Amino acid sequence: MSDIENRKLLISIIAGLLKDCNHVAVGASSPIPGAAALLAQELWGQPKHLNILGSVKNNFFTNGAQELFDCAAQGRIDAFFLGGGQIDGSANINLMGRGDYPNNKPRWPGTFGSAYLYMLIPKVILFREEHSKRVLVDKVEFISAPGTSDETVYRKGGPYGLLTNKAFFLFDKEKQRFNLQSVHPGSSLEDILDNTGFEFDYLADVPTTPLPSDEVLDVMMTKVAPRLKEVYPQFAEAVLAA
Amino acid sequence: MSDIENRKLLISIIAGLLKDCNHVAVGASSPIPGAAALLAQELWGQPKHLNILGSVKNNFFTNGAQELFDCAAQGRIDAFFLGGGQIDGSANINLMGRGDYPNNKPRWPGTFGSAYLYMLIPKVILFREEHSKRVLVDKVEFISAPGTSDETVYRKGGPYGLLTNKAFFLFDKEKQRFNLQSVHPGSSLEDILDNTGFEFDYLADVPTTPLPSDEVLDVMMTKVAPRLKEVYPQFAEAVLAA
Amino acid sequence: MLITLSELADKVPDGAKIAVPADYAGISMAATRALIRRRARNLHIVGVPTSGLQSEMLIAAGCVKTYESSALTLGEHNPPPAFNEAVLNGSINIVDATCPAIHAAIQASQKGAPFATLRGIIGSDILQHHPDWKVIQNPFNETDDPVVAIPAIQPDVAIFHAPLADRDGNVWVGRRRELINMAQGSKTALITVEKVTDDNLLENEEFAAGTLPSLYIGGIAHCEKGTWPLAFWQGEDENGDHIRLYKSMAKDPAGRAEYLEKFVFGEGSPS
Amino acid sequence: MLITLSELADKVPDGAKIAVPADYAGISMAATRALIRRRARNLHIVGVPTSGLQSEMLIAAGCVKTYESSALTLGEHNPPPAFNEAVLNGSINIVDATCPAIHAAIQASQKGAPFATLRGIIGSDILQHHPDWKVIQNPFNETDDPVVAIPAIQPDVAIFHAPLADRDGNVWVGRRRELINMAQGSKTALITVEKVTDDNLLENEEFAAGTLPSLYIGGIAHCEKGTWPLAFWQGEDENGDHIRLYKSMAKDPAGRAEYLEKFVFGEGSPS
Repeated sequence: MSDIENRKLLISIIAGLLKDCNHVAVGASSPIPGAAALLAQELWGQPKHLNILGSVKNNFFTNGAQELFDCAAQGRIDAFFLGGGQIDGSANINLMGRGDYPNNKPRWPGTFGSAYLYMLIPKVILFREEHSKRVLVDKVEFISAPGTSDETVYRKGGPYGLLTNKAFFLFDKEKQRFNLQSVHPGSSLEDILDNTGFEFDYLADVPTTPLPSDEVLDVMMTKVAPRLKEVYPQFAEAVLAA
Repeated sequence: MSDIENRKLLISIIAGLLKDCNHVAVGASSPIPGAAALLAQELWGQPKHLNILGSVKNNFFTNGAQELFDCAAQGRIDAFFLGGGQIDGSANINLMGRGDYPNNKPRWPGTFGSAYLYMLIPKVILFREEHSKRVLVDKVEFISAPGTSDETVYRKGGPYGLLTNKAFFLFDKEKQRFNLQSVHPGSSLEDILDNTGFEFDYLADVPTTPLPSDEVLDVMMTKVAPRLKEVYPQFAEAVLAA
Repeated sequence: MLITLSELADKVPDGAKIAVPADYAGISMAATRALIRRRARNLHIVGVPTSGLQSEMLIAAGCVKTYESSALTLGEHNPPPAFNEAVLNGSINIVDATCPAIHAAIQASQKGAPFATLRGIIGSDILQHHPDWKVIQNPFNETDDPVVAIPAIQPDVAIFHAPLADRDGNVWVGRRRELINMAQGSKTALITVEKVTDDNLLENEEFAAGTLPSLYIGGIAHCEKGTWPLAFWQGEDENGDHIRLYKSMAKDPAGRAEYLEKFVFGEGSPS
Repeated sequence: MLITLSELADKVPDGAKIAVPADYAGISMAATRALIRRRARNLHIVGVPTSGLQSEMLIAAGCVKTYESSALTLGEHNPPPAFNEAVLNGSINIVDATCPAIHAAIQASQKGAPFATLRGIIGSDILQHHPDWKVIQNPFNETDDPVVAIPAIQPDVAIFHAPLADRDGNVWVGRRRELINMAQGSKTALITVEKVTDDNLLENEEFAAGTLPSLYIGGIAHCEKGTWPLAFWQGEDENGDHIRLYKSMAKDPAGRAEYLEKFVFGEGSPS
């Protein structure tokens, strides 16, 4: 499976997760989630409302940079994407850095809005292409945003699942563990076990992630690529239109 | 002294109180303070910034109805005007009504922003034309906004003075009492004592309020009236241009 | 998203908490009359930060259970007869606040914050009588520093009149930012508009700066002169004669019923 | 109110707390270079809610004592070399926050409120490390309900680049409302603008809706391409080649000094 095919697969998986959403927001430097949200709109007319950071045409916020956070706190954002330099088996994410805070090495950019949005948006999809023990760790070295909270803490949102270039996991909120849902073509359960730094639940006969249909690939090329070009011209050209 | 002459006198007194201000705000239904602020601008180029509620040309707020209050809390409004159905000798004001709250008779409109602005704007000028024991009472029946506060309470603003159609008092913050400064032509110390429901300090030979000069009256007619017309056309015509 | 006035009124359930702006910001008197016609009951009005003829008429029509605001004023036409009668006989609940506290409560809801804090207010009798506010110690100050904590107010619906909507359901409110705060702080917004344009308001940066996006809006009714008999910004002037007519008729319940029959249920008003 | 760039930089004293916006909102790189030229020291930067090349360069030039924000990012050009070196050797104070808390702290200052409260954040390690925040019990809830209390941040000056000013000193910021919050929440604002118009921005209701009034502004410098080499809204594109040049030169203190000599003190930049 080529990198391009893999990315198209990721786009189609995410799109499927967004079709029950009214309003999806996509953060900075996120061409794959952005493409996925546009694909869902093209295929199902949902999400009805979409904000892609950096876009003019697909960004309706008019109340400044705080509107994303206000909107989430109002319960008006159904899905969002978070990544992390480290993600652990309890769905904690680390955007701060490796080593001891505050003198991290390396230091990553910082926590951004994750400590807030993860607590408030119902369907947060953890998305990180790299699937390795370096990223998927047993315990993050800094919790930018926690995967779970005890019941006294106000929490309307949290992790829905974790998508990498090898597999898709659902997060089981009861067990506070990831559950492997499917493995992408080209990988295997063994490959996932070898490259994941945390324990997770799985079935021995874990399904293979289905490839996007020709119809879906055609919509990516003819409908999504032209819309995504405004924000991610190189990605739209190199991946979607290829 | 005619009503018109009296009102021009009030305008000229207030204007004199505003010449050291950078930013003055004038609330609703306040033609005399509005005229005074415009007069001060015409005579001294101060206040440099002016917001007259209801005006378009003299209202620069662009952040909605909350901006007046935010601006006051930021310390960016130097002077403001408050009235009251009752004002007492401790400079407490009542905008709520007579009788027992909440079943007042009569009920007045309500407290508006007085409970906030009185605490935050350094120079609040109490202004009420009617000078009677009905209005100037010993103790208000409801404190919409207090004249004084104990020192644990955050307070950057408060009463500067009280102007009526008969006299001008300064408020002595130390003594927490009004001090009669001048009596307008046509009234007298005896008249003030007879018609004031609270005790206040005064000199036996209290000065008479000086009348506005012909030059000032001319500026009112030629410069202030045309500007005030936008908001208070009848008042501008009937009082200033007369 | 464009609906009729009566459809708009149907979206406001009995018992709803409704946020309405002050007279200078665009009052939907058209929606007010539609609410009276659908015989709305037990409304909790939040006047942001004050209200006027709109609330007076809703009280006159028996639609109101609670009035929460910083004032109810008809300006030069004061006093408001139905409101003052209701205050005196205790037939509606009154929650008296002060303007910045109403704004802060709405903005706290807009931010999803549990409560806001404000300076001022301490020493005002409204504080003792307010059912929701608390005075707390400022946790960032070691010496005595009381501050007023004001819980968020989340209305069920914000109702107002605006100059312009587009066909995608966005509404231009210009510099009346409190309307944006009210809409975002409420569960939804129902808006009457003077005009509808075929151009998308968000595609023009000048208009976008003053536009409430459709996400926050539950319905828009196209309704010219929707503020009548009140003024609208700098456009439509107040019809003072009609307000004086209301005042002259509304002195008692029978007169108010007659006014409503003629000018709300009947043909006597433009909407 | 129109002043030169160096006059503008002179209005920022050493030790000032300066608020700057995120890259998408209009960064005054022109003012940044002027601050470096005037050898500003001990600045406390508040990135609202994040910052990028602007703060990286101020750190590289030794102007910064404290960096308070939710991130410092050069986007695709990460990592920022001077910032990462300063983090590692502890040569600047870092106050790590999260975006909505920075907005809430600025908005609390804008309202003159002592502190704001926010949901979320609890469970994040930034909470333990933040020097100013406190977790308090929600006074409106009788059961356990911890909320984060965030004290107001009042910067001495907000610094940013905007599209347009008028000769009366008003500045149009369009839908970038965080710039209005920052300016009103700060003691003053110093702004560079792309263009100056002879028309008063407040006399046109479309423009007024996105205009910051002159009351809040301490100085405006007319400075075309003031965001270079960063992008400006949808107009000026980022000069990626120049940022890559910075990165290639800025690997160590000597290289950074050379960059500054050439492109800030020297003739190598448009401002």
